[in-house]
Amino acid sequence: MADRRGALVSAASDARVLFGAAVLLALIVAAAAAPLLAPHDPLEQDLLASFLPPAFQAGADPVFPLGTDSLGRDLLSRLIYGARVALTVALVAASLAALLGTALGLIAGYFGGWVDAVISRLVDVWMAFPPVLLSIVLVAIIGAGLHSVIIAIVIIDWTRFCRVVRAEVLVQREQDYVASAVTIGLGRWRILWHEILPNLLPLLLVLITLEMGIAIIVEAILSFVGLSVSSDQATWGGLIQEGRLYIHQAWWIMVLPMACIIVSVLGLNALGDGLRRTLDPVMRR
Amino acid sequence: MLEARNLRLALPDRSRKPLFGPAPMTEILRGIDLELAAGESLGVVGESGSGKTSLGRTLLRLYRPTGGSLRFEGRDIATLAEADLRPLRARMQMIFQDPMSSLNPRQRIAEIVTQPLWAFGRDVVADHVPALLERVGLTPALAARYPHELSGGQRQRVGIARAIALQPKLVVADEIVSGLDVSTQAQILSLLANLKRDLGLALVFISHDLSVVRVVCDRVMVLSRGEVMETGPCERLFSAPRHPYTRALLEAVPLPEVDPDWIHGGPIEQEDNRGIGMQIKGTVALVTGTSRGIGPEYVRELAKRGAAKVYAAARDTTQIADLAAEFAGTVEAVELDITDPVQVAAAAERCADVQLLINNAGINHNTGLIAPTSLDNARAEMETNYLGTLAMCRAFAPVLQANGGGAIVNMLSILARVCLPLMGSLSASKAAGLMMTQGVRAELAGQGTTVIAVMPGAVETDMTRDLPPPKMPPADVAVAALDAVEQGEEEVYPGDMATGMAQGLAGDPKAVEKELAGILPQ
Amino acid sequence: MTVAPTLAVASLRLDLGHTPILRGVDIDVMPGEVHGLVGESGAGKTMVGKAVLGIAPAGARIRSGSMTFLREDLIAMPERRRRDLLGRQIALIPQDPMTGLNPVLRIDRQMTDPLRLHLGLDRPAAAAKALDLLHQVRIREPERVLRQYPHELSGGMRQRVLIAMAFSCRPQLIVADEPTTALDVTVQRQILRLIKELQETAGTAILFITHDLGVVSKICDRVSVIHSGRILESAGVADLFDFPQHDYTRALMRATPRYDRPGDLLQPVPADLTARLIAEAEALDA
Amino acid sequence: MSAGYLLKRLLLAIPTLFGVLVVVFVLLRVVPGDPVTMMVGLTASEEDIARLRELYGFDKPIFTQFLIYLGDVLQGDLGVSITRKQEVLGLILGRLPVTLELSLFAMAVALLGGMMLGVLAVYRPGRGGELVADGFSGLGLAIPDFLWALMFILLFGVLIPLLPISGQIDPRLGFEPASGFYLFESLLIGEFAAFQSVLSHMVLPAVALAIPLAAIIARILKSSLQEVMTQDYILLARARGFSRLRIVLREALQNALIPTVTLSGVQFTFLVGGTVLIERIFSYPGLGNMAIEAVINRDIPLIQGIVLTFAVMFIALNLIIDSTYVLLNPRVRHG
Repeated sequence: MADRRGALVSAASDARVLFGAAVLLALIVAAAAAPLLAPHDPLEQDLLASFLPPAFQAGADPVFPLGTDSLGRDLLSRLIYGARVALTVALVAASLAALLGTALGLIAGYFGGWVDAVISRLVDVWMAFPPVLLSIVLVAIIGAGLHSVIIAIVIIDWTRFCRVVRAEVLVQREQDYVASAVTIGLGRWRILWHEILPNLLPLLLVLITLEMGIAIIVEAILSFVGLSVSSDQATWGGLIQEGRLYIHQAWWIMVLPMACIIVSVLGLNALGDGLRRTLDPVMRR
Repeated sequence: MLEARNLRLALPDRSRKPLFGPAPMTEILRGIDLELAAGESLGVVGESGSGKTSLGRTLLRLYRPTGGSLRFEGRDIATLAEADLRPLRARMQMIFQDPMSSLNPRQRIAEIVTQPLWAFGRDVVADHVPALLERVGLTPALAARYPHELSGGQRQRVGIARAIALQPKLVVADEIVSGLDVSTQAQILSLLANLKRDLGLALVFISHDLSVVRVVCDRVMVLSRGEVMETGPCERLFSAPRHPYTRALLEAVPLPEVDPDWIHGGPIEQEDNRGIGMQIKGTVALVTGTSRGIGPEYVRELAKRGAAKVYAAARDTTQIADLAAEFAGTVEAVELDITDPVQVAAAAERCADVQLLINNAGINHNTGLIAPTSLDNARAEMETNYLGTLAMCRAFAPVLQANGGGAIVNMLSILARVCLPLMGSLSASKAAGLMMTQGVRAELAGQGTTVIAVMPGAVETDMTRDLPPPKMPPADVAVAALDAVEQGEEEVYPGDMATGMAQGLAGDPKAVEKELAGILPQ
Repeated sequence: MTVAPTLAVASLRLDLGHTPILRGVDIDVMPGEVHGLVGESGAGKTMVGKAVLGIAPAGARIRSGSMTFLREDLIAMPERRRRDLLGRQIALIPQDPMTGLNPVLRIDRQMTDPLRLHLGLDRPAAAAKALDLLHQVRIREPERVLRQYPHELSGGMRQRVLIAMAFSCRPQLIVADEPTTALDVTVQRQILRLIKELQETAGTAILFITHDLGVVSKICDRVSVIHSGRILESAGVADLFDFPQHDYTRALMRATPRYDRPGDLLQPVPADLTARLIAEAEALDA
Repeated sequence: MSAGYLLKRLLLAIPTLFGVLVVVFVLLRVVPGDPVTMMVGLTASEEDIARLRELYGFDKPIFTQFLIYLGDVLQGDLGVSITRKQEVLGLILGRLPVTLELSLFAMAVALLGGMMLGVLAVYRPGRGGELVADGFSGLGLAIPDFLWALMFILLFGVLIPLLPISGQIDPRLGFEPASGFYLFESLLIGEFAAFQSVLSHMVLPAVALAIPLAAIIARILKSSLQEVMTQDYILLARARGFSRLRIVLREALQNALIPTVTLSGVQFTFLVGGTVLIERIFSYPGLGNMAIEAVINRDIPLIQGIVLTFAVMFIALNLIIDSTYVLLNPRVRHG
């Protein structure tokens, strides 16, 4: 036990991990407690108070700390509710993509042969599509909405996991500990599950954190194009799209949600990077 | 207990995989016969590529043999399915070469060593782990550690503990000490010997190190390219090897004892056993005395052999204008009187890239010692032939050192070894040159400079016009001298006359002296 | 009259980060001598070689002591002068023939680059010299080998190429860092013989770093035994093997198996001896 | 071996291409519901729908439909755009040069920038060079191209209006290249005013596209260079008295580029894929911009055609990356 705690302590003392964990925690709190945190209803319009600047600028109204948008909706509240959408997409889409991709990657890498050939070819076909265009087309077909966004991300991004996991399994499969597991009579599934998979966990953890960042971006792109959740619901991408129209008169409508995305992705990347360095027992040496 | 007959193994060779279709199979084991009794230990030795590791893995059915039979405890396991093999695996275990790779980095030591027990449904009781660890000389406190926290020797002990956990009958140990230091290696070897004795293990011990095999094994099998070269009891095989390959292998082992002859014995891969001198091609040379005689021939021969640059030195460079023009771009004329210290120093500075110095300049007044003319002729010969050449050696020694050693060629004469009374004073100056050459050679050995004495007989030059034939063409002298440079020889006697006299001097120097004395016209 | 050593290392102390690696190393390599530096892994033997060549890893710091090459101070030497010496006067034969050659460059490029840099040869002259060098290390079909990439050569061939490169500028000193460890015994013997012959012909001094007492006994003239960054014993090769002075040297010999003496039981180096040596070494750090 | 390796890759591209066709077909005809309704919306009459069905062959069995589609594509017939009433192939070929030019320019910027930063980080480790490289690649990896694009619009379009943020060329110039390649052709025929205008319009979208790729290249190149710098042959090169710059550039760089190409190869395709959104943001009249319009207008033949075109571009790009890998790595070359 001492060792595992040691790993966590050393992970926690890594500045990147701390920063990333703080960002993730902030996202979770914002998403979970949105109704409590948000000063206004994100949909409440006040046309008299449209285009109010954030509190630190002249002409601001302290009721709207980060200003308002074109319809006079409170930006802070919209950003907080936007975090809800972003985090949901990030968590669900990344986990599902990881599940699908890892399963296929494990099977392809460990069993090889025609299974591997089929899966690898499937990945090749998938990789031949531009992900952004494909997700836009997919959502256009399935119809806008949170579910569609998640489905589109899973359908597109499982290959990221599949490729990396398959390559890593090929490496691990040749290690002598696998041969040793055969000599003590362990079955193939058991070796895959108990021997190889634990060695992939740090890698998977890193990939999932990175994928969460990607999912946030994809959701923003889809909202930006107007294909994500319904347009009256607050999303970061939707805000950016709206802000772009008023860029000359109210820069904050675009810049603030952009900052939210950038900080979230930076945090998740830092978390993944830090975990990679601290969690791997061999690298930790 | 274990018996293999004509065991064959072929694995796909991915490096030769064609565009389409499967990779061609490479024969790894070509019909191995092997038997092992309970409690016996067999060493398998071979060099890389001999198939020894594949043999170990095939014996444990990690690979499926492509031919032959393999019997374990009387049962043919060569083609047994994995499911049918599983019950047998409890009685045959393996210790791997690299414990870093063979121990799962995600599992604690306790888990690793008890894994075989629960894999075979045995009860794991609380004191199993400490008992196992103590059995292999590890403190039970290590049970909670991960493999990467252990030293190499400790990891290999864990590998051994895991292999003996099920109390197997057969253990295959594959190069288990090859990555370890001598002191750790000795510990692991004694541990293995003890375990083998106490547990009655049959052991297949695979190693490239014959000495290590000798410590552990009763019998030994020598493998090369997938075939058994020789097999026999250790006492016999190590003291009286029958197969030439075994003998070569044994002789190649450097035993820790001083034996100056060992290093020069043994086979040489390449037949071409020429000396290792200096390659003229690409080198920068300086030749003195290039206005006549052998000098121009040196320059031509150097150019012919691809010297990068040749400084042709002469007292009067107008005389070598033609030569410089003939090899424009390669040959550079240098004005140099070797008896003038200022000019010598200037040459060493100007020609700072010289790697090969050929001290060819010399004079010959063709005088005896007592009778004719004055002492001045003798003094002049000494001044040029001895002191001038020495001055060049002194000036250029640091140049050669800076350029990686290089070589000095001093043009002497066979008369350096014996006097021709017609040219007594010349002989004296050349003899002084020879001694000087030997001294310089000794002093410059440390900086890697080769110093060569060239001692031809009579050469067809204007200096020797008074001498009777036979006289050799000057070009031959240059060829012989440069051959010597390239072959790293230190003394060379170009021409039949010089060779003959050198042989005579080696046999009966007095007779040679008498013969030459007889040439003097009475 | 005394001859000056080609390489003189005196009281060299070196830290890697805050860990002492060398704790006062003294080695004199005389001209034309093969000087063995023998020790187990972690003893610091490779670091001595790297320090001499000035290629110690980042974080290595020389705390005190001196290193001189032909009376020139290697530590205080300006970078330009050091680079000028390296490769020309001092060369390295690395341990692993598989990683010692650049995998993406043909052999001729790898051999001719230093010749052109240090000897100022032009391209054809350097190529000719490279060809000759391959001849000297007895490589068959050197013309073909020059056009090949490292992965097309066997381990023994690669080590021959590396040896040819080390001797190419006729250096005064070669640091050979376990040059035969990765090779099969029969190939090892040929390579050792090759090194010895070239060394004898050229009169080069060699610092021969190895863990193998057998190899030391065959190729070295003098031997220094290193443990925990200290030289425990330094002697002529015959003296060392006939009359080992230090307990550790004796223990090392008793721990080395030999096929011709099955009767001698292997004796591991006693744990208390190792502990004592480490304690002594650490006492020096204070 | 090298020709064989590439040939094998080329042949493997055929099943991939076939798979792409299947996916493109299935995507837009099978899932979910009725493509015709999707195209014309819910307001169309029953007769209209039936007529369209017949026109597009949607009344035939699905397998037959696929065969017809396959046959058409192989003959270069990608159908007719519903909204623009023009041949899809012609529409695509008209826009393709614009996107190609933008992508190539962005790749060049990314390669140059990424490699310079990677080398700088290793040439001057632990000093300014490494810090700059690390900081850049950290930001470049976290911020996607479309956010860079929006920032550039804010910065260079609104706050400091230095560069144009919309379109491809100043329309007042009236420059219409015959080849469709604005940048190349204007340079070639010496229309420097046009060239300057095209270049200034291209800078912002190209840099936005290039930053993530440059960041990846810089990071991978740095770590592979660091790895290579610990190898024995580098020690040997140092022991031969080579200067550090020479060692990094002549001994280490090519070795480090091998993993860099392998690991960053897929990012080149991401860059090309990124043009879809970037062109939209900068109103750049390329293929990607047309793709989003097609999606918004539900112009199915046009969507199919564009997706197919991108897929072919990706496959071709992967082949080019493979050949670079072969060029860099003698092991594959001589295997």
